[in-house]
Amino acid sequence: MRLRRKLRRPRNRKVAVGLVILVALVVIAIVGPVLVSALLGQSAERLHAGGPLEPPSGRHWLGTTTAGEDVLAQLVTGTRTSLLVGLTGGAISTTLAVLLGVISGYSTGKAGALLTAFVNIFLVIPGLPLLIIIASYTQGRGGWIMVALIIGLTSWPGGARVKRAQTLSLRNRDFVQAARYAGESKVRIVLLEVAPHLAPLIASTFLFAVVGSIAAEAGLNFIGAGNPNTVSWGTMLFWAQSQGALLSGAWWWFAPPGLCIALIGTAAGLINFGVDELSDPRLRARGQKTSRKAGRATAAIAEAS
Amino acid sequence: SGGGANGGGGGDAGGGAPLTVAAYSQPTLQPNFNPFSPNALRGTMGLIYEQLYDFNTAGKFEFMPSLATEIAWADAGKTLDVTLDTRAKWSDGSPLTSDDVVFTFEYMKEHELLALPLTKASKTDKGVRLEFSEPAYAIVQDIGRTAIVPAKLWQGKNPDTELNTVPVGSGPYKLGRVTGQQAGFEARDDYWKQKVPVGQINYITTSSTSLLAQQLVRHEVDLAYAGIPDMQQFVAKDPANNHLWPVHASMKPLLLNLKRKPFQDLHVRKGFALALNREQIANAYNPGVYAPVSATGLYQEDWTDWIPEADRAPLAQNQQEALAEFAKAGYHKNGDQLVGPDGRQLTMGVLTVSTFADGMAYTQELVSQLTQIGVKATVEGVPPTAYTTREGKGDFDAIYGDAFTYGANPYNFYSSMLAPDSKHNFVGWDDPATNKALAALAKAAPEQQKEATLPLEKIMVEQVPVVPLLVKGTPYMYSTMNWTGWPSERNPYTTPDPGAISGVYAAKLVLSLKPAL
Amino acid sequence: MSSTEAILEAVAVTKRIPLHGRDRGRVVHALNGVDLTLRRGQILALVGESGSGKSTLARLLALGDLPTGGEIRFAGKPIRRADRRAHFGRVQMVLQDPFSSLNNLHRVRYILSRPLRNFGRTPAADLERRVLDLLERVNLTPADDFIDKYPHELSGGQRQRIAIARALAAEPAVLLGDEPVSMLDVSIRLDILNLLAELRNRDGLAMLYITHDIASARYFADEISVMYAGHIVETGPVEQVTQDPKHPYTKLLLAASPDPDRPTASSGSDDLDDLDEEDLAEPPNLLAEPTGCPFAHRCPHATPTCSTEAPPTHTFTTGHWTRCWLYP
Amino acid sequence: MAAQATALPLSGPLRALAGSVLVKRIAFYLVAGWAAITLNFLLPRLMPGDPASAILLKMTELGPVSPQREAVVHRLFGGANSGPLWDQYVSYLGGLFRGDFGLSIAFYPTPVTDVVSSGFWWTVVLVGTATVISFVIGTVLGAIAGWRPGRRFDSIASPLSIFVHSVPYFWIALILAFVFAFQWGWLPLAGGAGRNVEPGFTAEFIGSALEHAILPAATIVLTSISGWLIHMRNMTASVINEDYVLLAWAKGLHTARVVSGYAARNAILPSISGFAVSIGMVVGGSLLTELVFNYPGLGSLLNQAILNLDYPLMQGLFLVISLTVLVINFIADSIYVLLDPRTREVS
Amino acid sequence: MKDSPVLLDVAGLTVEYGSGPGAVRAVDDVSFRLRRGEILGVAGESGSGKSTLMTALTRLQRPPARIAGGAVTYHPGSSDPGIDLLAASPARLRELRWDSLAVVFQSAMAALNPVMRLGAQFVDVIRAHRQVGRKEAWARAEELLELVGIPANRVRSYPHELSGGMRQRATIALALACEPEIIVMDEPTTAVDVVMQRQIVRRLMRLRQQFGFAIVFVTHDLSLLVELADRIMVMYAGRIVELGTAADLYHDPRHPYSQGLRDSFPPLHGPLRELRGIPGSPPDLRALPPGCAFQPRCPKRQPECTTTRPELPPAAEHGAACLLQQPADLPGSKAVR
Ligand SMILES: Nc1ncnc2c1ncn2[C@@H]1O[C@H](COP(=O)(O)OP(=O)(O)OP(=O)(O)O)[C@@H](O)[C@H]1O
Ligand SMILES: Nc1ncnc2c1ncn2[C@@H]1O[C@H](COP(=O)(O)OP(=O)(O)OP(=O)(O)O)[C@@H](O)[C@H]1O
Ligand SMILES: [Mg+2]
Ligand SMILES: [Mg+2]
Ligand code: NI
Repeated sequence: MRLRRKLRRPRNRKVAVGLVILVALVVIAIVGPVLVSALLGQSAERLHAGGPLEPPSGRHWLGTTTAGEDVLAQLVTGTRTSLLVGLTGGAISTTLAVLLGVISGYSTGKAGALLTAFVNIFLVIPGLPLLIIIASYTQGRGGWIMVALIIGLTSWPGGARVKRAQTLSLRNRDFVQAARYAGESKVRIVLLEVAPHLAPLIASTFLFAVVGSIAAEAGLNFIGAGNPNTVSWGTMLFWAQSQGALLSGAWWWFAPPGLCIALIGTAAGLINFGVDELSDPRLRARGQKTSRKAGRATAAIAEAS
Repeated sequence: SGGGANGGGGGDAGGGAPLTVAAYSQPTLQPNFNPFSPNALRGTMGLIYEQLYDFNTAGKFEFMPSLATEIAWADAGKTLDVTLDTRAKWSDGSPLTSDDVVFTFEYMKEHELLALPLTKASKTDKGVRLEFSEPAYAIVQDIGRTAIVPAKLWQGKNPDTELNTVPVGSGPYKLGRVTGQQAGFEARDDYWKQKVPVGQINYITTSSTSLLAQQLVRHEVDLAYAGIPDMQQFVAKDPANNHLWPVHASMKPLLLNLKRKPFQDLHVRKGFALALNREQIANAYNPGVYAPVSATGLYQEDWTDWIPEADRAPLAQNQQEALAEFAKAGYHKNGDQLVGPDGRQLTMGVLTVSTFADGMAYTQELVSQLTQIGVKATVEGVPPTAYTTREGKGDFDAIYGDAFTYGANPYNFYSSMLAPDSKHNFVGWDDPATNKALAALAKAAPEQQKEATLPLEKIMVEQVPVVPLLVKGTPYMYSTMNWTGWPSERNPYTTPDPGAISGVYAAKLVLSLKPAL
Repeated sequence: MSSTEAILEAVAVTKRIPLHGRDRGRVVHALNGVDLTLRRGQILALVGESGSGKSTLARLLALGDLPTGGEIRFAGKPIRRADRRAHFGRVQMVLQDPFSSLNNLHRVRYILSRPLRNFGRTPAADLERRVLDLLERVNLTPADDFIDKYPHELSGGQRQRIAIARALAAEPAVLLGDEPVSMLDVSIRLDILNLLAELRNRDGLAMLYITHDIASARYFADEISVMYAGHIVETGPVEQVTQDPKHPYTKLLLAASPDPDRPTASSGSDDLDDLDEEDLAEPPNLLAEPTGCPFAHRCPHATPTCSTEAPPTHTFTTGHWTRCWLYP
Repeated sequence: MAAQATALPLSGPLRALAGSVLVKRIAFYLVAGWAAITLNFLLPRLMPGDPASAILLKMTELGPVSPQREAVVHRLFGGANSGPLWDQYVSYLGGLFRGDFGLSIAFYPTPVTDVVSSGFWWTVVLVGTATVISFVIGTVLGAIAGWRPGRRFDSIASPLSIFVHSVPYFWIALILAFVFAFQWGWLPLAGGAGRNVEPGFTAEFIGSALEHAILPAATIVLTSISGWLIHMRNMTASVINEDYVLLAWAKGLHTARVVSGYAARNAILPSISGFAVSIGMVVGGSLLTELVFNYPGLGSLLNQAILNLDYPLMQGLFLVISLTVLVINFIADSIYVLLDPRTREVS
Repeated sequence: MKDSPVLLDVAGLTVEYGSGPGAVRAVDDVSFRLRRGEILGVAGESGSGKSTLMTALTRLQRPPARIAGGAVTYHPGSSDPGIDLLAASPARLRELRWDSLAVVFQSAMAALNPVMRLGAQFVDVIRAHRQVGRKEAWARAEELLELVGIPANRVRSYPHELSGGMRQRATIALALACEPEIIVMDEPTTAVDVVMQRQIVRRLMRLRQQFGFAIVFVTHDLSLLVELADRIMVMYAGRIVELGTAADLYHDPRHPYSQGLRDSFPPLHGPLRELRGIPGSPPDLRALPPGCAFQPRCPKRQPECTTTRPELPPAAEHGAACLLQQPADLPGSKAVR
């Protein structure tokens, strides 16, 4: 709810820049492929759309690959796949991190201790090697969903640890105690008293999990454990690297996917700077009086939930 | 003695800059100089240990002597008399005798290392006599590639666990510096055959082809034989020194799983054979390195005489005819999809090794051509071991990636591809006519071999057990910066291979080099 | 006094809190056999040294934690953990620190409407009206202004009043106030205490009033208990205890309370001056197993018996008793 | 990732999580170690493929293989995962106990211990040095940025570091190698040390190894520095609002003292507890870096093990990596306890 | 006391939170003088700007707080022209801090660095301002702790190992470390029970006699102030509404707000009386009522009160910012009590 208000009126210039980048990429992911084929008549999968390794030109804005594919078309199509992998992987990882972290932090007794041990043990297992092993098990089958799934399933422990620590520090705060006295149910306490305090943490975990997933997909492709049939930033980098784009001076092929990954990471980081403010009305209210109406709406939503 | 610490070398055993060979496409290696181990480091064969003899597959299959100076068949191919070079000496100074050769064969037999139908190895006054249970004409090359080890040192050693880190061989080199990323060899100054020109050889590791390409361009490597991207550019960067020689020694087909629908249908296979543009596939990675191959599987340029005139030209792409063949199998074009009798699109994955950049590129092109005629084809890139496992289990629709080596005669080529008991008969071809033809070829004396091959070629053309696509060019890239005298298209005296297959080739190469001026 | 019915009681309640880290294995003896009775329509003030266990006791009475010994009874029946929800509806607590007991992320409206809904006494349509009503009762006027504020927009005193309003929203039979008005200036403090007194008189609210301000306890409460190191050392009608303290600690406490009406406070030569010198002593050691009178080490009248044997309870008049060896 | 980047409160439970009584901690590490060992046992066995057939293929490339030989190979290499899982597990544990990880398949018949130890120090030194460097630089820069949040340094350094942080490891490695080694030739392209340098404790070898480590280390530093920077920035920004920092000002202490003794001193604590999480990531991330730079470390070995389905080697490597992370965790925890007296176990 | 030289001269000090129309003027045109060796008590409604004033005095205010006007002049010597604290350079300020001007925050318990030993936090400041060795500084720290009744062996404890009261006492001891001339104390005894509170107050008075420092002491506890302070200052809505000697102010409060405060006090002894409190609620600092800020709640409001803002009579021994108290006394003004 606050997120919505926040998004409508970013206060901070960094956040604004981050949001603009992110929204632009999402828009590209949604309509880009259609636009590219409609306006430029290019498609990501078509080989020999141009000569091999043509530099950028009016026909191929970002040049071509050795197989004569249009780089721009690939980049735009890849945005969709990469964002899907990122969002799905990020969502899975964040969900697991929040669930395992909050539950292991909030529940006392045996179950909590067991969960904690589980989380801690996973923390010790190096994530990327685990990811590679599991990914090589699937051998590129199952498309991007599988990749996202594997990434999501292997990347949650760090986030869970942070959330667990935070929940632990929250669970005995006075206001949680007070909520118990006010007759709140356990679920409601977790959801409406504890979790909102984790909101910036969850948001930043999610943002970075998204970026991490995109980068992990690229890494998997890089070592040949990805699915080469999809067009993503990762597969683009794989092909560019394995076909010697750098050596041939085909910067237009090698640079864009890497920069796009960095760009989305930067956007996430910039937004994250603002997420802190989001959590705390003390930071938000500074200088700006929230309208009465908005306040009412907020309360109504909280009431209804 | 040989090369000093900083390259070059002293004494009369050659010198100059060290010869650097990019021999491993992996980042690290472990010392292992056991000639019987599949993981023996390159150079173990040829530089340290020597084999008996070989045939020059890069040239006209001429006999290449090594420890053996000549061979003679007797008893209709069941007996081979090998004449040994009497000068041969081990690096510890003792002479290499026919006892060592006999020991080696017996040792291998004892440890089940020998895949030859050898019944007996015995000393003769000129060398050794090898007796076989059946005619061994077809496997003459395999016999010659047996590495000979000193009897006194290998007595009682276990070939499975021996790392042999202090090898004593008869070859021109002894072990130099071995680290996790290179195996160095130093020239012997007492090599029995000749003066060794190259004082030091380093076989190094290079984890990726793009790294290799950079090393080549920077002249950090003298010889490489992996498919780097854009090889022509390597030559273009320094045409005076940088050279490329693709050696055609094997064939790459599209393998269709005959145990799976619809590939057991001959018309479908023929459809595939006609649907592909081999030229375009060959150009997908490094133009000029691979070339289309005839429908018999034999490379028409090298095996011209062996192939009937009509079958010499590689199949040209003909989508019309391809569709006609598919139609005979019940597959019709529906929109842009090739739809079978069950109303579903023909769908297949083409298995290939994801870590091979060239294979991936060829497969991508191949798949896109199949897509054009309406097949829903995808690239299934998997790591090498998963790849071998899956092809071994028959868990695939189609494969692009395996190469079948020709050898001194086509026997090994066809039998490994088509014999029911072959490890490499992944498609599962089992045909009495083929088996009969293979048996005949195995027994055929050298002068009858062309004739005996024809039935097999016919089967290839008419039955299409596999779909021959390209002849594989192993891209030897070398630099004349430091060393000259390399074999080339014009003077193919050996395959410039640093030792993976044949030590005879490797030794021939390094002994023929001359320092650049 | 004791004629009125007991509603919430602590019977021989003990609380041991195990320590962690370096002091692992040791326990804090936070409460040692405490008896306390809250009665309908009466206010019991609880005063005592800081760290003597007042908040701990209140927490146990509210069922925010379980005693390690003894029991808590509501209307004569012992209550168990399973009765928590029902208990919260009858017994409400105002926590000591208003800065940490309000969730910064919720508005006043939400904070006050939750107990109204949870204890099911208010139809949804009436919520807003009831919230405004509550705000007015705790003197946060104009209520319309306060209802949409976040806690950080409130001063300490205002937050304390929100906390009180939240407790009252549940319409409890018992109110446990842990220094509920400590951050209010005297005039506002007075308003709130008057409000609570009115609830006591009108609705028969029973209340525990924890405070360091004995004067306000005298003004407001009916009974007073004095705590020291996890023990209740004296209990009695508020006038009797404040005007005629019996236990040495109570006496000390009263003497120490600032009183501008005491003529020459700063130069007087009462027992305070002796205290001043010797009594910057360590607070009682709660880690040790309690033996004898907890106040013995500071008591000017201490005898050897005091530190070895627990003092007996001596009753002076109905409802006024102390635990001290001074009284036979 | 920088999930931990958001300011963490300095309150008890968090630090309590980090440390506890020694015995309990050791017990935890034992359990975690056992879990890691068991996982290491299970994971490779979940992978598809059959090392024996891979080896056979390799052998047939060298020449014909007799059927008897095939049987031998299957016996030798199939042995790693044949028989009931439980028996394998027992013999695996027994082997571990004797320090025997079996023989590597990719490097058959080299013992796994030899293979692992050949890569161990390369990685430990590379990753260790790079991590320490990035930790120090990142933390210092983060403290400076957080000291005056929103000012010029902060508004340039923080987004910039995030940008660099988001660039894929291998991408930056490739570009560094291309520019500095290939184009300009300033530094070696690849490898752990010079070809003609005898490994040993000599100035020549160390110099050469250092030269070769610069680019891979720079990659790790560049991409991991920002994690520290952001954590430290956020923590510092929140700690400077603490009352004890205000009191430090009030005390008239010098700025340097306020930063070192009060602000940064307290802000660094969560970074230290986050160190453990990050180190695992850096070790993982170094896998790609090592590959690009053909570095003879554990990452390269792991990649070879995975490609060759070398179960024993994978197990050995996984174990070593996990145990290393575990040990670093332990050290980080211990340092934490030293630095933060409030560390307690939460009940 | 009243003839001691002036130590601190505060003139027209104004502090605002934020700027522009939404700004909250938490301290408004406050002027007073602190004399050498004097204890000045500050009381007032919660939210009236007491803490804000204290931080501004020491120039420790944090954004969004900002000093909008006025001067704070510190006179180290009687003849000295004085140093304007609000204009002093950071370096100068750093020298003065703690050496001459020490603070005990309202949040005393959070003001100790949780990860530094108690003693180290003393040593830190002692060595920053005094040329003493490490050993000596530790010894001094022990001495100071004993001064407020904390055993010397606690010097190596960490803050969390101390009880709340001990921590508050430790911050008081810390303020004494460099024997400053002025100590600003913002509600320093809230966390301690009355017995301990009294003991601390006693100690402070004794130390003041010994060292002669001046104290500004903020508390809600008027009765404590009466016992402790020389003069008391009452604040309302950011302004000083009354200033006078402790006894005068308690026994003869002149401002209706001070009267209300005094009358809200339940007595500990003597007959219980019905207490009235002060009707109404605190003003909104963003939109102060016209004229006197207290006028909407004032029982003695005159028509003029809504238009004229009363000023505190300058330099009066006991004065109130109330029109009833202005020179042209309105009838009945003396009859207030
Ligand atoms: N979680 C805990 N761990 C250890 N000791 C505790 C804990 N909670 C309370 N204590 C100790 O128990 C004793 C009683 O604490 P309690 O909070 O009840 O005191 P109090 O009388 O409310 O004091 P105050 O007047 O300062 O609020 C104190 O000595 C305190 O240090
Ligand atoms: N950061 C802030 N932003 C806006 N207003 C603030 C801020 N901090 C304080 N205020 C307001 O300034 C006024 C003065 O606050 P201050 O803390 O000085 O009061 P006080 O007199 O010390 O009160 P108390 O007795 O409760 O400590 C209050 O009305 C408060 O609401
Ligand atoms: Mg308490
Ligand atoms: Mg204040
Ligand atoms: Ni990060």
